[in-house]
Amino acid sequence: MLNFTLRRLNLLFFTLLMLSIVSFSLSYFFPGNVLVNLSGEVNADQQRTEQLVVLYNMDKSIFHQYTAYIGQIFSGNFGLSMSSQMPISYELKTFLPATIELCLSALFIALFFGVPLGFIAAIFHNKPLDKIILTFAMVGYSIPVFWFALILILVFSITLSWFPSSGQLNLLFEIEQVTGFKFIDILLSDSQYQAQALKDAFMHIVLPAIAVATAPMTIFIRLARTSMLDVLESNYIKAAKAKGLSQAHIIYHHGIRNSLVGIVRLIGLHFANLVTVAMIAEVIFNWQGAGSWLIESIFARDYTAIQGGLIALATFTFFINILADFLYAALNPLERHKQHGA
Amino acid sequence: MARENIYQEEEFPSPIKQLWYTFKNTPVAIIAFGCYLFLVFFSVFGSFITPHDIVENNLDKLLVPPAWNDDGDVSYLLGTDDLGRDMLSRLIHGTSLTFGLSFVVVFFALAIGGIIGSISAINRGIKASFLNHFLDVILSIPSLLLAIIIVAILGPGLGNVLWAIALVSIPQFVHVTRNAIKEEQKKGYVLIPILDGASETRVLITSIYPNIIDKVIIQATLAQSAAILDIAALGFLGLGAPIPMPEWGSMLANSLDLFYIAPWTSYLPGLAILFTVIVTNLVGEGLRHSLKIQKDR
Amino acid sequence: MASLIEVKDLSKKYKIKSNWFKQKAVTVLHPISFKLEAKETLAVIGEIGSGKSTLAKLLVGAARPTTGEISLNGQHLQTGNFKQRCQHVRMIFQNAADTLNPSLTIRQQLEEPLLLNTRLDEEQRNNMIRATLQKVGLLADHLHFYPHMFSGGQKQRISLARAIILQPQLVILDEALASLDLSLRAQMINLLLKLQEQMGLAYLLVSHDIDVVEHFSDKIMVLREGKVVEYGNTRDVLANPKDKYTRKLVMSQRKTKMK
Amino acid sequence: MKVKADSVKVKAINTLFMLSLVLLLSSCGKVSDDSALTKGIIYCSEGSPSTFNPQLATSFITIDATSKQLYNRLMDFDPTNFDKIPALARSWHMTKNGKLITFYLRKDVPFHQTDYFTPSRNMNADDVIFSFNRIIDESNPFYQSVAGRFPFFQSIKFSELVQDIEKIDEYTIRFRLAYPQSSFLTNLAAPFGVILSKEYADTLLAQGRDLTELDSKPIGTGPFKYREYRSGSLIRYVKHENYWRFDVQIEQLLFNISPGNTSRLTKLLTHECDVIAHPIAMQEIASRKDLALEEVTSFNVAFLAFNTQVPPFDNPLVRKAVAHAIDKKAIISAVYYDQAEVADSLLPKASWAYSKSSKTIEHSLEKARLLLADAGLADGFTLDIWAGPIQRAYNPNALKMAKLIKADLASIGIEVNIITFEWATFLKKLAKGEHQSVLIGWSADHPDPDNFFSPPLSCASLATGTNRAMWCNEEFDQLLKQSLATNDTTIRKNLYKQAQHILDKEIPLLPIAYAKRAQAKVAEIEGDILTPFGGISFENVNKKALQ
Repeated sequence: MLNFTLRRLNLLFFTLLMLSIVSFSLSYFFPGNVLVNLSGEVNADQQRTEQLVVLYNMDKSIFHQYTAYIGQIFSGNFGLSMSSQMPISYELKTFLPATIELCLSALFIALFFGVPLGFIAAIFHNKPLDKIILTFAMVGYSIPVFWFALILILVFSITLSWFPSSGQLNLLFEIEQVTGFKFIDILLSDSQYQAQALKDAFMHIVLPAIAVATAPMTIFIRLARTSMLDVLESNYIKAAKAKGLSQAHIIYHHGIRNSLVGIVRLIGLHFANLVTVAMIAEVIFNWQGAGSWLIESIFARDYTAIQGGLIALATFTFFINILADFLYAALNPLERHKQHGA
Repeated sequence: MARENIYQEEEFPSPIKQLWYTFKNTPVAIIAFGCYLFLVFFSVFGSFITPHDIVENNLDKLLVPPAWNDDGDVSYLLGTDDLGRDMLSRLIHGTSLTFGLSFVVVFFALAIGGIIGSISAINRGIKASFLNHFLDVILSIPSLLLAIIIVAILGPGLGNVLWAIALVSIPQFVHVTRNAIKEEQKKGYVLIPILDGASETRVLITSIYPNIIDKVIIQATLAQSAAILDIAALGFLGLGAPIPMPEWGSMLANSLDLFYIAPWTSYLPGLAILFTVIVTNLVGEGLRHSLKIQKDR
Repeated sequence: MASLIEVKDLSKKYKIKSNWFKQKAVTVLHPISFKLEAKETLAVIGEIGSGKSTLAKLLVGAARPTTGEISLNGQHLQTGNFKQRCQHVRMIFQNAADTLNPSLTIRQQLEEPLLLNTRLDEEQRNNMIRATLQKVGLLADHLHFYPHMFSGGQKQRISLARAIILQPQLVILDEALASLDLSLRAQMINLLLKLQEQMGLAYLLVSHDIDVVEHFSDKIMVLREGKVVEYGNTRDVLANPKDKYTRKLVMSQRKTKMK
Repeated sequence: MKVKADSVKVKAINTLFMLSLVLLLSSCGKVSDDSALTKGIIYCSEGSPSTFNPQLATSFITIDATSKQLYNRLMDFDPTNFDKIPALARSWHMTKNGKLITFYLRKDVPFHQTDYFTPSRNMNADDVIFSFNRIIDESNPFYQSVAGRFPFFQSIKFSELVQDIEKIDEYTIRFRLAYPQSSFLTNLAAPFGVILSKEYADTLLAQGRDLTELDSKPIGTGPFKYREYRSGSLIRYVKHENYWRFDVQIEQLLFNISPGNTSRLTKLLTHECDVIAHPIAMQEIASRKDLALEEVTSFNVAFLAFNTQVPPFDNPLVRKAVAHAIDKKAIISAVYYDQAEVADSLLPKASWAYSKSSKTIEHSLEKARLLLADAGLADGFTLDIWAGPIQRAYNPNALKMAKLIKADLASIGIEVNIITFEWATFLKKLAKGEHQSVLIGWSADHPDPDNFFSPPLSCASLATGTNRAMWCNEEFDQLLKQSLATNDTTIRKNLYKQAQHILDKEIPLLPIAYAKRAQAKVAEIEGDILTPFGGISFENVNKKALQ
């Protein structure tokens, strides 16, 4: 286990190193003054500029500049947003939790519906039900999320009036932002309308989460189906059948358990995909998250925000990746000894 | 030696051809493939066969609904947009942008990614392990995010979007090519041409490539469907094709204001994207399916 | 006159990484020397891990020797120079199906060594390929076939065709007959003997099948843990195995046969 | 053991599933049933304010968000005849020569009490004097805290005009002007002339707080007080309990910042917004029973401004040629969906100074070609048109308008590049004069005709950065000044007619359309929100409970 952990940490370290190099060099790639791109301080006067030069080692070699940059990042200073002149770390603190909240809800939906559907498809292999589920998966996988989101709004918000079309909570509920996670904030607040607010927040997350969950869900359907098929065709299941165990029993006690282990590993891989979809969905659902914030920053040519957003989102996806790996290793002891890296 | 007479058929199908035969016998796949060719045709000749001009404003025909609607006009089969431009013509023309360009993008990504993948498969050691980590990192960043970042550096515009998406798809091809080559290298037949005195490059080209082309093509269809979605998404976000171009994603974005007055201006480009991506995915799916059948034999 | 093949002090060690810092060297083949003349067949027998496959690989050039040298007609064979060696030394592998490229036609696979090692034009190459196919008992029609359309025995013949197409002097058969059933094996042996007669080939036969060895080879070399334990004329050695190990080998084979 | 664990897991999953199902089913009612939500109004605005003090504002977004919600002015405009009516001033008096103006203030006007300021007294003369002194007195710390940037007051040369402001007694003040100006009172009644709290300013100074808090954490006398602002997302105001006019009906006023036209409309359709700014798809809204449209004659004009300082538009012939080539009628139908009228003058028809321009520029491609040939550009040329990315009161879709103009100009051989930037960048670059031509417009701050001429075209406005044509004409400026010097409307009307003649000849900008301003709201909202000047006011608005 130690070796496995070391290998993962090594990969994490390497990733963060690469990311920081990329993000640092972006300051040079972006048009304009490097120092401004790094610090985001557009209106710095002479004195402040001199301070910044010292802070970012701008008078020294590139390597020193890089180490200074890393130092700043680790001390939580991502510079100021060029457009709002607020610290990027503050904006991330405000917006990232909303994205995480949305992504995790979507992941939950994707797994909660995707995996059982995949299992059902596998159990009814090559029967009409299987075909229907597969068709659904194909369409879901191919649908452009921005269009799908519009259709969801048209149907469920406008025509049926079931769910609201935008935002995270009716703004008239005055909930103080503590963690940034709406549900937690509501629970922490002393609002007299706590229960209503909770319900309202739930109503708000439904449509965006479905929009984000659809594409990953179809992937999970296929993964679950394949791994269940593999399990059902494997020798020990055949042996179990020979022992006279019932089909239901086999699926329940061997199939599901063993295919779940395989799926856990792939969650990490597909999470990046989910985050991407979430970015676009955030724009359409006016979700005040890191994705829509990042896209706005691009329109505003807010380079510091782009850098910060890149680091935050990539670290987040990678963190989930590694988490899924550990979970997998915990579930499947064999994996710990296998060689990684390929 | 009378047995040899069994082989009296005129044709001697290569594995690729066999793949095609299996593919041909899967109805869904072959229909999708037909549609795919149809799209290819539109992307090449689309600009010649459009019934109306795609940029010219026609102020007498603003927001004409599709022909099946009571107020529709048969000469504008799918209606017109808010500047009186024929939707059908714009959609057909847009094929060459959204679909055609994804094709080009994937081609370049495949070529470059294939070369890098091949080189890294031949060179073992530090370089390869560096590449490994590098790929892991790149693949962990959402591709659209990466494309958006690249567009942020290069500035918005269709050309930059294409570069960005090509760059983003390269790692997948590096990954697939390299893994496929490494897998093939473990097989016995690779040693033979080396003993014949063939160079490593020659072995790669004449012996290994024919065996991995199917995997690469399947990856290409996957990459293409992703590229279509990415081009459209960036167009939708206003980072891609400039205003008058009938790129489907930006058409959809531009027609959002008309969503309630002229819904067809939004749902038609969306349907076009959906259709194209489904077709591409079905072709890829068909190939994968055929390959699996072939392997199982 | 020099012998066709002369092997001197050939040996092979592998370095094995036991962990990050230490390295262990494992000797798979201790220095051996022998000679082989044209039209002669040398059988190498031994248990798994005795070094017989390593010897074959060293001879054909697929592995680098740690020490020693190989000369052909008195001429030194450089390691790594495949072009020089492959014109004279060829090899047929145990699993023929595995060594044929599934995506290329027979013609393409037979043409490869010609393209690489001769200056024949296309017609000459075609004639050569046809002639070779005929030599191994296949038809010219088979030129455009793909490997998956052949039976195991036919695949072995194709491998043989590929081995002899450059008209080599030594062909190494690495367990080449093991995967065939009895009648096919007999056919193949007859074919090999015929070709030896026609083309003056020398064979190095790596095998564990005493019957084949007895029937086929002129000389025999018995390997055990990388060392030569017995070397001599096949008949002599088999009739009167001196070494315990050889005796055991012979006996175990015979026993299974008698059952 | 494992089997047991499994069944526990399965049970847990089942329970979760049931729970979420119940939640899902139970929560399918409309959100607006909740009591917390009936006493608040959500207004979906098109953008973020740049400040919370209209004195510093240039954009209507800021005016909409602040002026009538947080503050009061000395006077207001009557919504029907646009006359000045009392507000914080009970009455006023102007001497015959027009140089001395006395205001008699109300005594019962309390300021906002918030968690960052508690007022100890009601509004008095000191507050009024402070509010205007900060604009004219360069030594005032609150002049320095914003670097003297008061765009509206600069464009009307307020600091040159006002010699001093005298405190007669606690509730009486007197302005002394350097020269008479007919639009002075109107300017004070415009949304920029808000009254701040001097006590708050003194507190800031005394406590050594950041002086810009005066403008970012506002204290006013208006019907609502500031609670919270999240940049780019929302503004939260709550009811001012002691509002001097009457008891405000709504508890909370929320500005939900939603720049997308479609997203605003969507939120209206789903009742997530009670009121939206600049609605699109009017027919759809009008056809729905649960929604209502409110329209008001709006004093605005959309125009194409030529940068007269750089080629090719330094040549009046080219400007005229382009003016002839543009089909305004087509624009009215395609861009405004007929919610506008063709403009032939900078002044809207509703203004008393409007007189039909003698030489309207008709749509004629031939004339355009001839003029181009005269200018020596018969072979055509390439041209940049800038178009803003967001919807404005005078122009719902500048990009679309640019596309139409592009097509028009292509037929006389001019190739057009449409250029757009994010709105803040756009304005910054415009002020620097980097454009060749730009599609923009003007919404009036007050009904005086001067407001249509001085800010967009006077030489003074070149310096303040609102002159998009970069045009300065001595004769024209003189006419404007003469008109301001008199109170006689007949003379003024005549002077403006002459000014309009100069514009017809020179065409520094081409008026295109007078847009109607509309607001869409859900049917439960009672009371008028739109005001003809200074945007919107929620003072008189109430939300009916659902039946």
